[in-house]
Parts: sequence; C-alpha cells; structure tokens
Amino acid sequence: MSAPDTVDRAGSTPEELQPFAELGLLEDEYQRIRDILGRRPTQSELAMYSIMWSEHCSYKSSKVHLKQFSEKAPKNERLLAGIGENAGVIQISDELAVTFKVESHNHPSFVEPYQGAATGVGGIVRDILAMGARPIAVMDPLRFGDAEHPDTQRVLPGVVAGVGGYGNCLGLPNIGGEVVFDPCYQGNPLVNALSIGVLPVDRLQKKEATGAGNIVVLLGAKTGRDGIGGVSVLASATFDDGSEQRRPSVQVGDPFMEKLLIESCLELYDAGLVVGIQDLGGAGLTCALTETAAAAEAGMRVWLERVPLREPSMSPHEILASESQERMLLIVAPEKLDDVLKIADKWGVLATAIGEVTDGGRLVVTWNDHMVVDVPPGSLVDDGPVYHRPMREPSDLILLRADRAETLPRPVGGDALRETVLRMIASPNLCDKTWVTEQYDRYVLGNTVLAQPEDAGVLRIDEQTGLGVALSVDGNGRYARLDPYNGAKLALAEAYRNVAVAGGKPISVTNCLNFGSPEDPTVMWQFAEAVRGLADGCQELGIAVSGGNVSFYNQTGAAAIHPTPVVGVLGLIDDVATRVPIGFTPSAHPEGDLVFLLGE
Amino acid sequence: MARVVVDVMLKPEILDPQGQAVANALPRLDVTDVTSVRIGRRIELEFSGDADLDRVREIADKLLANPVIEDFTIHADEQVKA
Amino acid sequence: MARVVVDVMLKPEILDPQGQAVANALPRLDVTDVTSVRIGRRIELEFSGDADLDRVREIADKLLANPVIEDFTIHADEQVKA
Amino acid sequence: MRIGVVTFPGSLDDGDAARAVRLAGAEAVRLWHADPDLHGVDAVVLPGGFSYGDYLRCGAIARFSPAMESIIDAANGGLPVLGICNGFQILCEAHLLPGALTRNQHLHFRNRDQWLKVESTSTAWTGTFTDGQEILIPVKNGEGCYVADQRTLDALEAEGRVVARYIRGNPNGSQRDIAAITNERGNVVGIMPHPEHAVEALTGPSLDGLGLFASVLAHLAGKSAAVPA
Ligand SMILES: Nc1ncnc2c1ncn2[C@@H]1O[C@H](COP(=O)(O)OP(=O)(O)O)[C@@H](O)[C@H]1O
Repeated sequence: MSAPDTVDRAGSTPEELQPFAELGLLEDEYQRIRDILGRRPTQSELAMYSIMWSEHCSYKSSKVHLKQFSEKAPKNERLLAGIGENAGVIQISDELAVTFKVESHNHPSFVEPYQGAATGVGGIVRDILAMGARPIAVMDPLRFGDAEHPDTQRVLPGVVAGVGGYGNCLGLPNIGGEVVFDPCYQGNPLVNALSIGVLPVDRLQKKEATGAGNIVVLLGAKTGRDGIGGVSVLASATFDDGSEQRRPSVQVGDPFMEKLLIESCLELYDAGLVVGIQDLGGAGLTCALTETAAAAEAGMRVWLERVPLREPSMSPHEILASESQERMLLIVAPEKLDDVLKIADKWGVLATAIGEVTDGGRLVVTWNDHMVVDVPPGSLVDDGPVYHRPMREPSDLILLRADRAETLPRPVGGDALRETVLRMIASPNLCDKTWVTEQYDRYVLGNTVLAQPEDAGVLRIDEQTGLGVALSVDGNGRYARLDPYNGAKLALAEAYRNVAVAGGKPISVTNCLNFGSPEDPTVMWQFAEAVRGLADGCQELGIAVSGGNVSFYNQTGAAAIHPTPVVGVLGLIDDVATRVPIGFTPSAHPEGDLVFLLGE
Repeated sequence: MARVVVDVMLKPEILDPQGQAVANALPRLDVTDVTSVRIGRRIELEFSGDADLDRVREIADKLLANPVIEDFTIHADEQVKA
Repeated sequence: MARVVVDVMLKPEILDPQGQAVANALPRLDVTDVTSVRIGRRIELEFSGDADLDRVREIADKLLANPVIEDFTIHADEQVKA
Repeated sequence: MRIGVVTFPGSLDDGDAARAVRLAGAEAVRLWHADPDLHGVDAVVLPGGFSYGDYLRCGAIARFSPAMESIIDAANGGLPVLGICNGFQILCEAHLLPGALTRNQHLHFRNRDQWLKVESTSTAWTGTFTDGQEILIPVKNGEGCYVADQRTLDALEAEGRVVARYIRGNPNGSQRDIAAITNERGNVVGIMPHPEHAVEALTGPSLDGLGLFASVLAHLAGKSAAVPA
C-alpha cells in the first residue's frame, strides 16, 4: 500500500497541486483552508474540508436566511433542543418528549430509486435515534414527474418500494406523506422523509464529545466505499451530462442492521453508558468526528486503521468520507467501555474503540502511524464560508401571475360539472393513493390511531393516559412558484389545519426546503422569499420551527424544479380517543348528522 | 430451444446485507470456515429458437440487472442444449 | 481458498411470480421469443481452506434452500480455483 | 396463565403480541431468541417482523435459534404455539407446519384490513370462534403466499387443518385462499394476518384478533372443546 499524504509531507511540499476545484471548493475557499492550517491540507484534510464546506453540510447559501426561524420564533418552554441539533425535541408532558424532523434524499433516489429512498428513511431515523428517542413512525412527502412519463415509471415503483422496504423492516408505521406529480420534477424527483420519536425527558442525548480520556466508539456496520464524495457530488451538484462518470457508488441500506442499532442504542442510553452520540449520515466519520469534537470545544485522537472495513484496500481519505449506512459514533467513559461492548454484542452489532477525546483542541487522525489529519475541528464545522448570494425576482413571474384561473373555461350545467369532477378525482394528483400506501405497514407498534388517508397521522404515545400526537406534512410547489412567500405560508397553514382538524393542538414545525441552484439569483430569491414566508407564518401562528433541512441544486440542466418548501406540523392531543377522523362515522349516528361549512 | 442463464451479482464494493446475514448464521450450524457469502440472482431464460447472446446481454443490461449496483455474466446452459 | 456456488431455484411446479413478471415485460423490449423465465438465487460461498462439497450440500439442504419448494445444485467455481 | 412472546433480532410485532396477551387477560413473558429456557410458559407466540432481516428466506435463519430448538421440542410435546406472519414462516421453516410462504403473487408488500373465515375451531387457538365465523384482521406481508404440493393441500383440507381462509379477496395469491393452518395435533397454528393488530377499537379495524388469545386461555383452562390428542 502506498504511503498516504501526511501532515509532515504537506508541510514540506507546499507547492503540490491539489484538486480542490474537482472537489467543489472555490479558489478562495481553498486559500482559507491553507490559512487556517498554516500549510497546504493533506489529501485527507482536503477531502474533509470539501465535504464539510459543501452546501449540503455547511448551509453556506442558506444560513443567512434560516436565521429568521430563530429570530422570529415565539418563546417556547417546551423546546428542549432546537435548530443546530440533529432534530428538535419538544416536551409533551412532565416525563415525555418527542423529536421529529424531515430530510431530503432527492438525488440518490433519482440515481437508484430503491436504495436512495430506503437510505433516506434510514438516515432520518438515525437523526431521531441520536437524540435519545425511540423512533415511532415515518412519513414520506414525494414528488415525481409526469405520471405517464417512462422515467416516472422507473423511479416511482422503486422509491415507494424503498420507503416501504426500509420502514416496514424497521417496524415503523408509515402514517402519512404526499404523492404529487408535476413535469417540473421529471429529472429530479423529491424524496423527503420524516421521522418522529419519543423519549423520556431525562434520556435526551447530547452530541458533545466531552471529557478528555473518554473513548470514541464506532457502532454498527462496517465501512465500505459507499457514496464516497456523495455529499459534495451527489447532493450539491446538478446532473448534467458530464456528471455520469463522477457518480460515486451508491449506498445500500441494511434495515435489519439499523433495527439492531436502534435497540442497542436505546439499551445503552437506558443503562446510562453514553456521554455523547452522533449519527453518521452524509459526510460519514468526518462529520461525526468534527461535530462531536467541535460541540465540546475538545480535541480528539483517532486511529483510523481500527475502523472495521468492508474493503481492506480503502485509503484514509476514503474511510473518512465514506457514507456507509447504519453507523453511530459514541463517546464513552473508559470504565464503561466493557459494558458498552457487551450490549453491542448482545444485539450482534460491531462496536470498536477508534479513538479518544483529548484536551488539545485538535482533531488528530493517524493511519498506521502516519499522521494524516491535524485540524481544529471547529474550523470544519463552524468556520465554513457563508454567502449572501445575489437574488432577483424571476422575470417570468409577471406573466405567470397574469395567467389567472378566472380565464379558464368553466363547466356549464350538471353534465359538464359531473364530467369535470370525475376527471379531477381520477387525475394522478387527486386520486386514491391506496396503491402506494398499502405497501406501507401502518399497524406495527400498535399505536397508530389515524393514518392514510386521514388529514393527519395520529399516534398514541402513552397507553395509560391516551396522550398522543398528530402530524401532517404538506407543500405545494405550484403555489410557491407563483408566490414563494405565500406558498410557504400556505404549506404551513395546510399542515397546521390538518393537525387541527384531526384534533391536535399544533406545537412545532419542521421543514424541508427543496430548491434549484442557489447560484441562480432567481432561485435564491425564491428561497429567501419562502424562508421569510415560513418564518412570518410561524410567528403569526405563534409556533416555532424546531429543525429541518435544505436541499439545493434540484434541477436538470438550467431548469430548476418549482420551489418546494415541505412543511411538517406536530400537534398534541391530550387524549387520542378524541381524535377526529375524516368522513362521516357510520356507527354512531347513521343518519341525521348536520354538515357545516366553516370559513368563507 | 435454448436456455441461457444470466447470473446477476452485486458489485464487489456494494454492501450485501443478505450475504452478511447468512455468513453470520453459519457458525450456528457449526460452519466456521466460510469467510464470505454473496447472494445474487440466477435467471434462466428459455428461448423458442436459438438464443443470441448479444441480445441477452442487452436484455440483462436493460431489465434483468441494475447496472448501478450489479454486474452480470451470461452463459448458455449446456444441459438443455445437449 | 475455494469458492463454491449454490444455485437455488424454485421447483418447476411452484409458481414463480418474479419470473412471470419479467416474462411479461420482455415483449415491451421487443423480445418475443422467450418462452419462460425462472428466477432463483445464486449463492457464492468463500472458504478459508478447501471446500468439502458434501458439507456444502448439507448447508444448502438445511439453510440455503427450502427443500419444500426449492431445488439446488452445487459446483466449485473454477475461476477462483485456477 | 403465562404466555411467552419470542423476540428474534428483527422481530417487530413482539410488543403488540405481548399487549394482545395482556388484553386477553394473561401475563406476557418476553423470551429471547438466544435463550433456550422457555421459563415455564404455558404457550408461545412467535410474532411478526423480519427476523434476521428475512434476508435469505423469511424465517430461515430464526429457525436455528436456541429458543426455537426448545420450542420445536415443546410443540412436539403439545405446547400451544401461535406463529403470526413471520412466526408462521418460521414454523414452516422448522417443519412444525407443512408447506411454505413465498413472495406475494403481485410482488408487493401489502397492508390492508382483510376478511377471513374461520374454518376450524378445534385448535388450541380458535376454540372461542364459531365455525364459519367471519372476522376482520389486518394483513401486512411481502411473502405471505402459502404454497404446498397438491397432496399436502388435500390432506390439510381432509383433516380439517385449514384454520382460516381469505374471503372477499385473496391478498397474496395463497393457494386455496389459505390464511392459517394447524398441525395434526391442533396445538401449533400459523396465521398470516395479524390478530394482535385487531385487539383495540382505537388502533385496529375490529376486536376479532382477541379471539385467538382468548381461545388459548380457554384451552389452557381446559374449557375449550376437546383438542384431538
Ligand atoms: N430549513 C430548515 N429549517 C430549520 N432548521 C434547519 C433547516 N435546515 C437545516 N436546519 C437545521 O440545521 C441543522 C443542520 O442540519 P442538517 O445538516 O440537515 O443536520 P444533520 O447534521 O443531522 O445532517 C439541523 O439542526 C437542522 O434542524
């Protein structure tokens, strides 16, 4: 095996050319890395910065706008963890809290629909798990191209089977979602996944790698060459013709391993064996090591050759960048290590001590005695570039808005009306979605009170008291295309209403912002407007965003998707027996019910 | 009549959870000398006339295998041909 | 090191809906001369030392195949042995 | 009465099965796949899920667990055993029940509320139903298509060992619409739909699933109709 690029070597070969541009870094971003390190980065360090400073991980284009969610948020005593954590945590009773979040897995699902969607579910579930919660349900807002298009027929069955395959095998009921068709999603379907979990308040977990001398443990699957560079290439680059060869290998999910990971983590939490924990998602070890260390302002010493590999020939930068699924990073006190390993073994999950927490404030990684990384972890996590991107209202907006619905011909007379109604309810966007939802297990765990086709999913949380939650996710790209500010507000209002009519009192909001390229000023304008709309809407309703995700670069060539903010609202129900299903209940009052129309 | 067999296996670098699960189960049957298990699909196509392997390759590439994560090999099944 | 391949196929009298689905899809690719498609599993076992085919037969019979609905064949993989 | 519920790695409906046991009025005893000790339970439920990911064949790997070795012996000695979905698959793999469960004919996972007709009330798990009773219970499976050779199917029918059949639609293509079968002795029952998901008005389509758990309690209490020895 050839010797890796070491810190020493980097110091003595300052002029060596490095492929920063290919890794998605700009010239001045690269210069900034050199300034931080006082030398050129090693190959491993360059890979780490390129991933952590990518749009996907650093939120460099969205950060300045997302701030409004916190700035405009009303005070909320229920919020135990908010934006900046793996997922927002909201207290719902003296003892219990719930955590929920929605995330995107759009590009991987276009490349390999089944695995892309499956690993999307797996990823969001690990976020929930990392907060100390038992995941208890999933939802899946989906967008596809024209229903008749051959590529939709390739993508859709795989995505639905993948969402179901992973969620069903994990034993998580699917309690709602969306299936929307529009030609704008043709080359860029949206696969968003939401998960919710429940935890005793005192089981809340932190990601901080505190306590010098504590052990860093990698738990779960072996590391392979999955999605190497996936973060920077797959999630942040557009699909043009040239990108075909650059597609990294696809991640394959193993829901069985994830189920074991869930059970072992919960047992570790309950036994009080964990100081800190972080899931490995996009950016893999790089993200988990730097985020846990940076959060504690600590240092870390990692022996990379200890990482269990699926392919022994992997080089250090590949190990650091791998997006292999079903892994978690634990920080454990040395005297508890044996107990941790024992619980992992009980569940048949690999657990390996790969490093330790240090005082130094540096993340030092060696590989067979070669020092390949020596960085301040905060520089990767917090000191990434931040951009105020130019914005401009799309020039076609005036025309689009002028083309009003009032100008469309209207059906006249009973027959024409009947024909129109029949055509509408038979259309792919409005028709019954059972053909999708019956591929999902809605019953597992035995607490599903309402699920598809109800307005909101309702879950019983506490069997004794009947305490439960209602959840809905909504979005409308066509409204948002016409008016991103109000489109985002409308998505929020719809989810809010859905929760309310099911009997829930809305208490928290999550969101996944699916947009085109932030380098396009008109997309950036749409984004800024949507964020402003959502933040204002939340403020008006007296509710706050507790977490979410931004997905940029959803476009094919120069054509961006409609701006598609997807909003999830969580509501509280004191007694789920009082939930309100849609439709007329046949049993109680077969006849004579009065029908009211509320509002204008 | 000809029979052609298409063997479809996950690419070596792709995780094979199925094979993994079987490999982990083998020690319980007192089998300890198996170092790796990979599980794929064996697809037998029966043709009414002669089989054109180039066409089978095309079918495999388009329909039988998923080239993003799988490799395949094709061979005529001798048993039937005989 | 030896590699042994176990091919597991549904018994001929058992309906194979996956094979059926592929057979039904072929005409759409303008393939009209395939009369039947059967889909089974190909399992590759890698042994640390030599492989005893009789023992593989036992493993296949107990675990890898379900004799109620499946048949299997075993062969050493020549490519690796060479 | 103490009823064991086994948890295999990948079991998912074990908590639901335990809840159903409790709602029926018995104590649920959680059994662990790696522990051969059945802790003196009076009956055993093998719950639904994806044991070992169901990666090779559903139930194929779980069948070799230490708990299963004990359960196979106990079942042969007359212990009432109910296999639900994945549990049914495990019972077939363990040869406690004939036949096999294969990929649904339409190739999709399917979850829906399903009507069944109870055709045998002389098993340990169906004594409180009436002959021909129609019940509504969720199905959810990807590999629930029951197959066996003609001779086995004929024997099952002739011996009254088809316990329940799908009516008003067959959700997976099972031969002769078979949803549940029993062994010769009537103590071991495998059922593809999920009675444990039909035990509370709030969360299930009916309360019909409780009947299976009530039946085994009645059977154990010696009140049920005589089970053929
Ligand atoms: N649209 C958004 N609204 C609110 N919070 C967001 C949004 N996008 C991202 N965040 C927050 O930013 C943080 C980082 O997000 P992300 O990188 O997706 O999390 P992870 O590290 O789990 O991948 C999270 O706390 C997330 O909740």
